[in-house]
Amino acid sequence: MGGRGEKKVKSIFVQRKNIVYTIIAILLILFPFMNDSRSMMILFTQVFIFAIFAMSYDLLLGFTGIVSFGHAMFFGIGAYAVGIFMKQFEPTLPYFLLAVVITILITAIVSYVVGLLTLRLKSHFYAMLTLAFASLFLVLAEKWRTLTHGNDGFTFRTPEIFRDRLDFYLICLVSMIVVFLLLNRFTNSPLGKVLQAIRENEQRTESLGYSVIQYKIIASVVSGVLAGFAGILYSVSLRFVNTSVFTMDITLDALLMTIIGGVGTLIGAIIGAGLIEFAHHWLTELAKVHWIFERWIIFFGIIYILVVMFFPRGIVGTVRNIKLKSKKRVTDKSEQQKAAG
Amino acid sequence: MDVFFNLTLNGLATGMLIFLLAAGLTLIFGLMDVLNFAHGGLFAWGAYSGTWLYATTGSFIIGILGAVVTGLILGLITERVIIKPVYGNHVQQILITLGLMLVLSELLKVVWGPNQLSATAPDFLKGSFEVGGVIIIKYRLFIIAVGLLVFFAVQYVLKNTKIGLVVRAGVMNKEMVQALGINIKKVFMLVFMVGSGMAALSGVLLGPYSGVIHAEMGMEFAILAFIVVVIGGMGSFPGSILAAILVGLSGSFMAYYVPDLALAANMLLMAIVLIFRPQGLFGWKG
Amino acid sequence: METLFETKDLTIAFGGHIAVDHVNISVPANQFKSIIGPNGAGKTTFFNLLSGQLSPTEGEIFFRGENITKLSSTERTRKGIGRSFQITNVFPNLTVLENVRLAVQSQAGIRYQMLSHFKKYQDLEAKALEWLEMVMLEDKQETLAINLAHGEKRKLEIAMLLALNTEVLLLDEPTAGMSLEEVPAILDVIRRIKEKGDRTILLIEHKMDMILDLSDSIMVLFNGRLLADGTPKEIMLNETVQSAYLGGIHS
Amino acid sequence: MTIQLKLNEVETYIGQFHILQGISLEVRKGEVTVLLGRNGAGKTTTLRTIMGLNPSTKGTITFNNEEIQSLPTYSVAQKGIGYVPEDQGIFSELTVEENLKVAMKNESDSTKERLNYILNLFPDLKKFWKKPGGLLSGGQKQMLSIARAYVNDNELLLIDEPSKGLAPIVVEKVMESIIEMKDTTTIVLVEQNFMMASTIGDHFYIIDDGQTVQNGPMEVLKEDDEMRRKYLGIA
Repeated sequence: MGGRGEKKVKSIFVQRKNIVYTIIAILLILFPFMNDSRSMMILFTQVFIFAIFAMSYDLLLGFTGIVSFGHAMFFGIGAYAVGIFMKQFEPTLPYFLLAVVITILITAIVSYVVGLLTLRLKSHFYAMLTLAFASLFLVLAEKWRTLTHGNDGFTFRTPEIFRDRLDFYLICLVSMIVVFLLLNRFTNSPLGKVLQAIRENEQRTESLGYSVIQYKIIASVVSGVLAGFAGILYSVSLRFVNTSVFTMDITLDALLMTIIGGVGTLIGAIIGAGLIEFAHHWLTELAKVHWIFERWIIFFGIIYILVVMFFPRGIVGTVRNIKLKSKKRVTDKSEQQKAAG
Repeated sequence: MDVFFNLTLNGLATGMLIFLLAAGLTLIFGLMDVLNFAHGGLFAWGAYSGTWLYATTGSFIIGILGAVVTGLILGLITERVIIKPVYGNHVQQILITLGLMLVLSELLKVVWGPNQLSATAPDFLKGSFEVGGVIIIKYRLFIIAVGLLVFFAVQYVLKNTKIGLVVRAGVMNKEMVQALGINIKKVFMLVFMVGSGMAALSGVLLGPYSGVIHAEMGMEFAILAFIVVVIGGMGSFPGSILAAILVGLSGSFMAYYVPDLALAANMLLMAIVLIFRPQGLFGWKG
Repeated sequence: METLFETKDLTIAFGGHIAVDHVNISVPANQFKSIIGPNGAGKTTFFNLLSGQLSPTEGEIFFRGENITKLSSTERTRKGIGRSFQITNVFPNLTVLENVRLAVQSQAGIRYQMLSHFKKYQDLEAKALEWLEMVMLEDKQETLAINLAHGEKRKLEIAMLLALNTEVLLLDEPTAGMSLEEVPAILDVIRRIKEKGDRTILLIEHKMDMILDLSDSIMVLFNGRLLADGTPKEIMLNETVQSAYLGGIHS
Repeated sequence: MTIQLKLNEVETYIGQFHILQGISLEVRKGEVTVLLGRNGAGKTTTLRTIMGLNPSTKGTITFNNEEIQSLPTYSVAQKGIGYVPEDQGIFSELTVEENLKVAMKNESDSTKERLNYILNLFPDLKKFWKKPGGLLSGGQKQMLSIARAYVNDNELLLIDEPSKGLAPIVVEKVMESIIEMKDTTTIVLVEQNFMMASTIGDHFYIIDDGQTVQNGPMEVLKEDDEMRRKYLGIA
């Protein structure tokens, strides 16, 4: 009895949530037509790109319980693939699509291999190996100068359709929405539920008859490919790529966004991306006021540590908890009243 | 022959520096089951504080002592504030220590500025001497000596003293050690401090060896140390020195003969170990 | 009667210690068999060998005549051997329904569907609900497993095991750590399963009254060895059992 | 006689398991108190709770008139309580010598005396002095574990099922050692082997479903078939 009732409440809740998401999406689509600040538009574009990146990270950390410290390598592979194709060949759409295909292939292979090597071991191993692999790619990008121009990087031209800032804003926004819907579907699919089961209790998942390692590898491949896609959009947005795309900072961004936003929620990754990108932007401005703000990472680092320690579920998770509790209190109260009456 | 000898010496010296870093990591992991991703940050703090003290006082010895003290203090704070709340939760440990790494390396830039510091060996370790037609750089020899000294000292303490006995027993059965009246938490703290001190020592020794130090090298060296820990077997002390020497030598030879593949070689080594012996060469933990 | 499950000289040693020592049993289909013995007699280890959590140093296990000694626990689950754990072992941050649904899903062989929405699998959910009703947990379907009381968790655990629809159920101390009020509910669940008559059940328990009440046969383990195997009556009258398990080691 | 250890309405949870649901007992100085009961009744947990390894949530534990229920394990041990766990807790990669050395609080003459005494009692330990503890047989591990608890000047020893998994001949040996130690040390013993329990025990407590249900001098239990059958299943 109570179960069915609760369910109805829940589905109303879901509906309301969907309406809110739709309104926000529409507002974001309309935003550039109402506001003509170019820098704002660029900032939002960055948010969308990093939201995709952070959601791909959330699939690993939040849904499957895997910690990766090398997510930048997938991002970087995408960024370089598109840069190299546009530079070495022609900045046309077919070559762009070819770059996308190559990105998918390389990220899938790399994530598959790293996963196969370490995902059956303790969580430390995957974290360490991804960290090491990412640094390998960084060195590769520095050393393979004929292709990458080393540290300095290179600029390139992009296909026609990406050149207009507004068009690109919309492309990134749509991409983000599509990735969100896709991952939402994915994490709610039978397979996605198994991933969450693995996060909760690996041994038990195994004893239910699922072969855990295969699921983990699938998660890491999907996550790697999506991160590569975010990398593609990133370098297209800058029309420039250098070794910074392979650095730890990129991985840290994903980590901060996911954790502060709330792991295992997807929407938290988007909120986190917005928060971090905007904070980043403002703090850099503040650097003119006081030099300490140039070292804004310190503040982020401290906030991040505090979040891991005290709010391990991030903004979205904490809000949900509070909501859940208050809802429970309301039902408790009504039950009490019922009992009294 | 000359080249071979020099490369070996160079590789050994690098290996010893990595060992000092990896040994702390592996001790902490073995006893406390904590993988400290901030270890590279402690290394960098050791490097900066030591090099700075060395430059201000002119005494290399004071620099070294200062670095070690810095390491010990930071280790103490780290264990109390950061690690203690997350014992037993691997994912949180990994995440939180990485956050600390971030803060440590940024704070470094606040204190000493974003630019790199340079360092040279003190007079008594400058220069080189010749043995049978081979030129030996004194400072490299010094690093190897310090590394070996630390290795044997730690080995001696572990094998022959009461506290070492307690540490080894604690790795096997924490509960029983406590039931014998020993405060294992204090031992944990001590091990963490010693491990951090070793990382800091490694950092300050690096200065005159590579000429300059910069804030990013914490992460660079930490990656090498992780590779060493995996190859040697997580939690194995003798394993870590062997693997460190292996990584140091392969780095030094590869850098000379196939410079572009130096880091790849280590990765390859690690991948092979992971395929055939995931517990590492000397490992006994899964 | 058809033999469903059989062990031949099943043995496992940890270092020098032989935890299970040449145990031979055969279990007919749909029998209810209990395993008793003092702490450390090797009961849970024996279960771990049957379910594939451990692999034996010696001996073989047959299931429906097929040698399954080398199969992993995942493969054995798929063949039809399910087990519950001594420590409560559920997915803490998933709802009760989701917990059971994961088991139903595995049983239905839906493993790598990644894009269809879960709600499409109405029949999975319906089945999961059925199992929840069986263990009297249907009221709690939307509760996170972590918020269940201890006894409810054990019931959830049993529901997940049932949902796998395995022919064999290995129940490892289902009433362990419960307060006395919670025990009857679990007993009720186990009795219901038994009464349906289509499962083969192996039970580890220490509550003798419960064992005598439910079992078709009882096996006694002592120091890893099979000391006796027979009907409850035979076991109660067996002098070796009396002195070894219930009394002194030797008299 | 003085009461050395007293538990009053102690309750303990392990995770969500409500293991001890009200344990009250008194241990008199110089006696062997035996805890009896079925598997899973809570005997081992009672010892672990006294040691602070599974801290209690309710009730008090008094040792020499001092409340110890909220002390960490190492402080409990330092008060003079030795513990021989069910699995013996041998440090498998340490030698027999090292296993004993970890335990020794000091190297004083009295400690050495105790060490010599216990080694004479268990000559096997001398034989394997430099061998890793993991290589010992079950019985030798038991001896080592008892020796380790004994080398310090402990006033109270908690011994969990010393006869478990041992050959009868070894059980006798272990029993003898406990009888010898009785003169100087108070002992709380968990034992399933009734023969052993009734031979060396002075006083008994029966634990059932996490509660102490019966107690009295060992003689009473020896003669009360009905009680034995009810709680221990022994005819």
